Amino acid sequence: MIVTSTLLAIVLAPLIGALLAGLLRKQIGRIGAHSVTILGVGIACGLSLWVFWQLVWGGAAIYNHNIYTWFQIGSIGAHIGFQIDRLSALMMVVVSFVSLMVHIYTVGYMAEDDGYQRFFAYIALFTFFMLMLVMSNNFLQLFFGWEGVGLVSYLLIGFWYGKPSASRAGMKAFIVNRVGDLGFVLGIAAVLYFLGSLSYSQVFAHAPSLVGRGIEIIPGHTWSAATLICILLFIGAMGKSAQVPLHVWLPDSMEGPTPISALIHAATMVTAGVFMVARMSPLFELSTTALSMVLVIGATGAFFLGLIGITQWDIKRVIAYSTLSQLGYMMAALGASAYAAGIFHLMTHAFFKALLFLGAGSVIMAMHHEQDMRYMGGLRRYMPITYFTMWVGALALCGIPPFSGFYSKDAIIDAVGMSHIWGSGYAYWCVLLGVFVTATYTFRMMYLTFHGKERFRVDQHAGHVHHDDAQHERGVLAHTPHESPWVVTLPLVLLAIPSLLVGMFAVQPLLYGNFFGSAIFVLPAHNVLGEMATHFHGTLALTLHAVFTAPFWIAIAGIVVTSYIYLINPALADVIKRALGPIYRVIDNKFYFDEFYDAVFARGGVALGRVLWKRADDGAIDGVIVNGSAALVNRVATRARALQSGLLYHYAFAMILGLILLLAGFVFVGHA
Amino acid sequence: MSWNDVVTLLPELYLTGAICVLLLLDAFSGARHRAAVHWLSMLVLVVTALLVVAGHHTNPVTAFNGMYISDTLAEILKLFALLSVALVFVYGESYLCERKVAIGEFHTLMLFGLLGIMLLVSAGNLVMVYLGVELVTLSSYALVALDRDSPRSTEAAMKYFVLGALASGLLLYGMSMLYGATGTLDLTGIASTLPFTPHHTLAVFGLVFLITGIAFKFGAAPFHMWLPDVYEGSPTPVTAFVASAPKLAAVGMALRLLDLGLMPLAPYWREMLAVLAVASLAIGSLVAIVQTNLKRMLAYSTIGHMGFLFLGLSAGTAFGNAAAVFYAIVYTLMSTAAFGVILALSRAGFEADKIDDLRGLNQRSPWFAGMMALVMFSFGGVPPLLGFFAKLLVLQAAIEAHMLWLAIVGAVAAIISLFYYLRVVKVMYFDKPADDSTLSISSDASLRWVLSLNALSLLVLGVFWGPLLDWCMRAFVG
Amino acid sequence: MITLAHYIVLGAVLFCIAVAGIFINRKNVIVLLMAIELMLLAVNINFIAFSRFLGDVSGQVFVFFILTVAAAEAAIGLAILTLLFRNRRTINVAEFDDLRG
Amino acid sequence: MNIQLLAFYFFAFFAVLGALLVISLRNPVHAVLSLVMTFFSVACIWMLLDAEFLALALIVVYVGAVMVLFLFVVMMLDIKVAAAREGFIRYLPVGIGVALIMLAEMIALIGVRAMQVAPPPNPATMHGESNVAWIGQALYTHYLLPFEVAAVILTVGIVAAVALTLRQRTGVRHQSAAQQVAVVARDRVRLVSMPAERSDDGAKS
Amino acid sequence: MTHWPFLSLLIWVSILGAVPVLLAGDRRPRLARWLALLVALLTLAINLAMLPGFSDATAAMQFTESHLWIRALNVHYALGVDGIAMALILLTTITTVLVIIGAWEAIKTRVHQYMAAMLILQGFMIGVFAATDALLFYVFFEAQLIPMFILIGVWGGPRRVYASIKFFLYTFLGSIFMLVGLIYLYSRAGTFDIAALQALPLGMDAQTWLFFAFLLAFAVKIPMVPVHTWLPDAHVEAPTGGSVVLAAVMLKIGAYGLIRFALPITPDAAQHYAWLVIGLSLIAVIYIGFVALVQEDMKKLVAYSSIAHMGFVTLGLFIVFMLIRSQQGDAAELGMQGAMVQMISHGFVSGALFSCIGVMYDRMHTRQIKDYGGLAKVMPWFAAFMVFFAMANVGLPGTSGFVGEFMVILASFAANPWLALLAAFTLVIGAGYTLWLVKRVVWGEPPNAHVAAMPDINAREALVLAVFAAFVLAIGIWPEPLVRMLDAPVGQLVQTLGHSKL
Repeated sequence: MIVTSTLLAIVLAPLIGALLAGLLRKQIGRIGAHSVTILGVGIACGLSLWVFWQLVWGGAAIYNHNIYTWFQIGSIGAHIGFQIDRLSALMMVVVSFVSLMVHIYTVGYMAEDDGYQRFFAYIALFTFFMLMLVMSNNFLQLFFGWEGVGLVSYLLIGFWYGKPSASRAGMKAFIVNRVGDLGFVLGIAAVLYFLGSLSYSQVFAHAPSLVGRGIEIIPGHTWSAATLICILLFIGAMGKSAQVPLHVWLPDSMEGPTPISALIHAATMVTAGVFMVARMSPLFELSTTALSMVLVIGATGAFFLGLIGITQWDIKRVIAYSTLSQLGYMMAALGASAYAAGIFHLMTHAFFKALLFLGAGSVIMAMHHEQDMRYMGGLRRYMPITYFTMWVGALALCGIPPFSGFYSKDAIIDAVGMSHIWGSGYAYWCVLLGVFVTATYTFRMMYLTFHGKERFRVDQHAGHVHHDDAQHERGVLAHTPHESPWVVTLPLVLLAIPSLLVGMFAVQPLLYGNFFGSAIFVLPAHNVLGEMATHFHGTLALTLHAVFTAPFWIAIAGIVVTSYIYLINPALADVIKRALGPIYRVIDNKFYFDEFYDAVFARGGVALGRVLWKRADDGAIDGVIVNGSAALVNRVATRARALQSGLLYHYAFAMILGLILLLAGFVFVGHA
Repeated sequence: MSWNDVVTLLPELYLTGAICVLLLLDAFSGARHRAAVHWLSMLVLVVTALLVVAGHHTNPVTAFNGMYISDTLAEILKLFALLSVALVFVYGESYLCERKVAIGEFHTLMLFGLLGIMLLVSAGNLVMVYLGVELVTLSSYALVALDRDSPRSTEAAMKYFVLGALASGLLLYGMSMLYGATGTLDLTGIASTLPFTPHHTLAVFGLVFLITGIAFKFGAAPFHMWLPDVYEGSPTPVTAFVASAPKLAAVGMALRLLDLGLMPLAPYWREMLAVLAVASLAIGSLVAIVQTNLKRMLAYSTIGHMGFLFLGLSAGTAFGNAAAVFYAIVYTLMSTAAFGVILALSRAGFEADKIDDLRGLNQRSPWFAGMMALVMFSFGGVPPLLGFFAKLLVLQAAIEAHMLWLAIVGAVAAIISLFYYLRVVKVMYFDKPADDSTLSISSDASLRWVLSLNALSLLVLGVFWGPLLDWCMRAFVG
Repeated sequence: MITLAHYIVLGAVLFCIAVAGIFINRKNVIVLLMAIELMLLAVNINFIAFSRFLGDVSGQVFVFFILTVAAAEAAIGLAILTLLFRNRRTINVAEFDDLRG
Repeated sequence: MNIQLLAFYFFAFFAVLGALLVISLRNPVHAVLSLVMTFFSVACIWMLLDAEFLALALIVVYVGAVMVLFLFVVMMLDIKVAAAREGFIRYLPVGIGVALIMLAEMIALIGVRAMQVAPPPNPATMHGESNVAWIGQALYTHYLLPFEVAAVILTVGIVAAVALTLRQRTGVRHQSAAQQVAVVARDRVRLVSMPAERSDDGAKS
Repeated sequence: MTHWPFLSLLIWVSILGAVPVLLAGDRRPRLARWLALLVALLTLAINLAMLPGFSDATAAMQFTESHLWIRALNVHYALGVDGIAMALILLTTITTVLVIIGAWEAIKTRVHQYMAAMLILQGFMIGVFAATDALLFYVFFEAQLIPMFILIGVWGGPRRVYASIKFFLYTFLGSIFMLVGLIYLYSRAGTFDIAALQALPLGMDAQTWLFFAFLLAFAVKIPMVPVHTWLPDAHVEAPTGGSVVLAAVMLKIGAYGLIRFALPITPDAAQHYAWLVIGLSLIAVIYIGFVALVQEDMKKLVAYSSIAHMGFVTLGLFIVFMLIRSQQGDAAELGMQGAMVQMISHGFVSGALFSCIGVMYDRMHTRQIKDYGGLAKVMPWFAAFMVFFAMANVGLPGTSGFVGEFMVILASFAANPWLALLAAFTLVIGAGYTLWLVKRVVWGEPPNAHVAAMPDINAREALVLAVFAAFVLAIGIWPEPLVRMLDAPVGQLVQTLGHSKL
């Protein structure tokens, strides 16, 4: 039995924590700030687990009630309410758990930062918005949470606002997300227009009525209503989940503090798009076109964005591109109608990617905020816990059995392979090759960071003298790197456990056990998971069977190649780089997406604005019409003034002229 | 002639007698009794006003064989003419004292002019119209030239005189044609004869000359050329007079001639007035923009206002006439107040008639700046000030007479003219005073009080303008 | 036979000459005053002619008043003229343009 | 063509000629005399119209009084004969053109054809009285009020003329005994305390 | 039901309250401030006292008063409010209190005149919303130009003269043609009663002329492209309080006029030319968005953003016609509600943003964006408010800025998806210019020592911003009370618009 007050407590506890930490930061101090927020998120996490428990094992019914009416105009109502089924419950657990871990981790990571309280306020606020998003029972509230997490993401990316790059990255994230939201809002509008409601249950109930309905967008071309709705909604997901070509903000978001990268830009927020599409499965199932689009875009990201990760030197950016790639996988799963697989990967990814990020953060702390892997190396000796936990994450990421990533990613690849919709062939190749890429950048990162030579120097003297000098020589540390404090390593360990285990335990119920029930709807024709279930013979069999599958060997191939290059023959990397030449440059420059956007949209927009302002507004309207007419009046007035010459005979002449004209005009003409 | 005739004419008779007494008093008492002349003149005005009110008739009454008409229209115009002359007396007193202008002559000539106005608005015969006009203008010529040592003042008088004489010549020529066409000088007689006259063209021909004469009195373009020069050149109190009461007289004259006498020719004169209205609106609103002299600017503003007034007249309806009378009254109130401020700011050797002289008035004297701002916004036709409602009425009259295009021209002119009124407010409020010496306010307490009342009346009447309109309406309907 | 038209045309001719005199004259003010007298004279011819042909007295009465007023007008006009001359030492019309614009 | 018509044309010719001379002669004295000629001719024409009283009044009042006044002023002011200006010649055709247009319009509009009527019998003699009596009757009965007003106008003329031209000689110094007697010592000498001038400025310069 | 003449009280307490403030004189600014605050609070109290007696169930005018004003013209001093007017009056009274508090120290010269002008302005603005007689409406409509003109001209910036005169003439230009239109209507109906004018049958030609007369008048006020250029100038030069009132209330008067006059009196012409207004609204959203992007003056930027936001109001009002044509009554109501909510919301958001700029201006005396930076470090509380209001300006859900835009986009999709697409473009471009402003002003490092030394907001400033924030948040989280208040009149209006007058 799920009661409203529990749900309210789940969302409000983090909010209250956030408000206390944010508004009373002076009064409650640092300890107070992290205490209240951790308490709040802890409550949310605990209750979420309880709700999850109730739903899965306690036999509780699906909760779907409105809390209050947002507005009611005629028959159009917008409400705030919760819909708690297994999908949302799972998300709640993931979100609140990862969030809690990040909170704890932050205590150590941000210990010396001035914005300590602010940071806790932000992440607790984020938890609130994210929970609102996943618990929503309608589109409006979904959008509320959707934009709310975007706001917090913006604030957190620009957390170190003194850095111009940070605030620029924040802005970029917001605006690129807004492009997606444009589609999303239109999608919501389309849902309202075609289905007459904003509430999930009603929309999904009426969804079948969409079949056969169309709308004439361009005169003469009728689009299927379902396709239109789904594509619009998916554009929203593309923004939030950083799909090609709206992915450009995510790598830049690494300007934010690392816990944020873990929480928001890896584990939770960016997966909101995946969650949303899964949530909208009753709609997406109606449009094969939309599913194809999801599939192709997801798969493209999975492969091509992963490629970029191979060329990066910044440890966080590598993980960021990895995230982009993994998000692509999740989307591809959705496109293949394997919603459960997508969500499953979402969950496993949340754990292992959070783990990787937090681990990277731990490394960065040890390196005194140096993020360039070229100045690292050999760290395994100094920070064993981080080292081991990160390997857990890395292997999970590469999909090595029996780590959790294996189960989810394998399912996705299989699902895509089995899909028959348009574009599935291309997508299959992408996801398959993506495995190689994933293994490559993951191992490259691990090797560069923890193995090989130490590429940093420890210069205690220099450290003392130039402690505050921002321009200090790179790769020079004041102290020997050391393992992080327990508040940092504890979350690593706690995340490593699910990263290792959750796949094993969850794969059967989640993928093949109809875990989500009515929360996810799949047309029988698209039911790839159902088909896969016929080949499923238990988790152990699946794990062992891995060695006979292509993805496994591709991964191994990637690992081998990488190991050879980075452990045995480091010079080879440069040789390959030179050999690939232009291709390498294109990848290294991230396919020039940023340059293109910057030139066309940012600079183009500014230039257009300037033209409109100076030419149209100031020039045409103000200059010609407004001031022009004023000047005209003035000129005419000056002329007319000259008529008043001061000379009497001119005056008399004017009078007589007036008389003559009146005579001519009225007597002649009037008489005629 | 009967006793009744005399009673009907009592206000004018009293005024004539009083003027003679004043004339004698002034001639024999010399300069010592300036104050006495002033206060006696005021007393005369009050008594005359009382007599006008006492002679009130609900129905029009004629006297002296139809020469003289006493009706509500005449009553309204006379009372406001009396009021405006009284205001000019109050405002001009210290100005004239400081400049050693002959105060006795000033007062008597003003009163003669007033007498002319009163006779004119009561005229029932072309002869009376002519004599009334001449009485007003002859006094005005002399008043304009009263500052005898000022070359500008004399120049203005000369121009006024020559053009005025030309205008009365035209007026007379028109009257002669009208006489030829109808065989009578009596206005009601003309009205009753006109529809049957064989000399229709002759009548219309005369009408054009008549209109020219009327337009000159109003200062409507293109018969306006005298107006800016006279406004600028005259001593300011005289300008204040010329800019106020004679306009009431002109309205009276126009209504007597056109509404009473030439109603059968209405289709002709309505259009002529409309054309003149357009010309006046254009000249008035445009040329004022480029003026630097406040008096001259107000002159052009007057031309524009006369254009608006013609909007009402050209409607040719009872409502239009009422609107025109209303407009004239409102204009008189605004105009006296505006010149009152100029007079209050001027002192010996300093005229305060440049727009720049008002710089930073708000810092010197917020009260007077406020008053002047009220006047300017009222001139510009911004509600809730009285000037707006006057414009509203004439626009309404024009629209109801199916002259929408004329109303639109009026609207455009209102916008353009607003600019220069705003400029005055801008100078007073937004600019810093030029230097410390230029501005000071007259210490004359009566001036301050009366001026304040005058300006505030624009605001108060702006809220309670119904009775005034009712009164004007009564002059034409029932 | 002298018809009404003769007189009226004469009046019109004189009137036009007078008017032309006002706006053609650029020399001295006194001619303007005379032109004004001429103009009134033209009007008077009209009135008297109409009066005669209509058999109505009021036209001639009007002329009487016009003559009276014209006398007073002339007096004032000449007074202004003397003032003008006293102040400016000239009565040249073209030189009076202090007030303009 | 009867003698009356001939007389009309004769006087009309001189009236018009005089009028033209008035506006074109340079010498103001000549102009005044031309005007007199016009007045005289017109008076004769009025005679033809049986308006004896007004014709005589015109000669007596105008030629006798007003024109003399004009002459007097012209002489008194010692007006120089002004040379015609360049602009005058240039714009003269325009002026004449406008005047002619006006004349044409007027004559066209007056409706001359309808006016070619013979005069009715003299109304005054029909009433069995003279022109003077006829006018007088109307003037003192029907037109009493205008008559009074005309008187007021003449008064205004006098007042105005006096006000404008009568000069009190302000430059003349004359004694005022009353003022002299009333004077006290305080008015003659006023002691003003002023601070001494600062010296440092002076020292510097 | 008899009750107090609340509306008259509101108007006249405010206007006559200016008299004692003026009498306080130049020498006693403290007294003038307190008196002004007292009067403003009093009007607010009167306004709040009306709420219990206000019924949101009816579209009829409430708190009506009617006295014969001009017998000859059958003009009445007639007041009354429905939900729309009530909401806007509340906005006015609240804003005025905040503006007076906001100007407490910012205005140093001629305080009494400033405060008096504010109070008079408030009275006139309430009058505009409350008038149910067209002539009375017009009187108030025009009269408010005077105090605003003075406010901009006396306490404004360096180009205040140009700006104030431009403001005055521009608005006058529009409204005088409306006056001609009103007189025409009067000549047909014989009354100025707005309800009677709305019921007056009119032919298409007459409607067309009248519609454009009204449109011109109100388009200038709103302002719509291309008659918007007075607004940036007026805002830039106006003192903070002037800008706040201008943005928060005066712009709404234009939209209110459309609702009261243009739409119901000339429904067929409005229907016929809806495409024009819709087109202009969309141009406002996009074109002005780009222009806002490149502004270097903060106030100008917010001013342009106001124009863009008001574009949503006109869009919401006129898509109604498309929706009625396609039989979508609910969507039509949604669009119109969106326009209303957007009006109220924009009142608070833009008012707050101008207050924020005022806070900065008081400290640095510059409005150039390049002169600022790093305020988050120097003035954390201020920065928090600023970011919050910026987010509201961007239309973030949870703030009031979202509600109206969301409704209008939803409704316009029902009319035509392309409209919705263009309208929704504001999500991107609005975010672009607002966040870029925030980035340059709030984030980064202080560019100079002056900025680094700026003190954070004091309690008074915090109070003003907090009240604004409270309303922005309240409407954003729970718009239903506001929607309820507007619902009946909006519903009725949509009904009316559905019936042709032809």
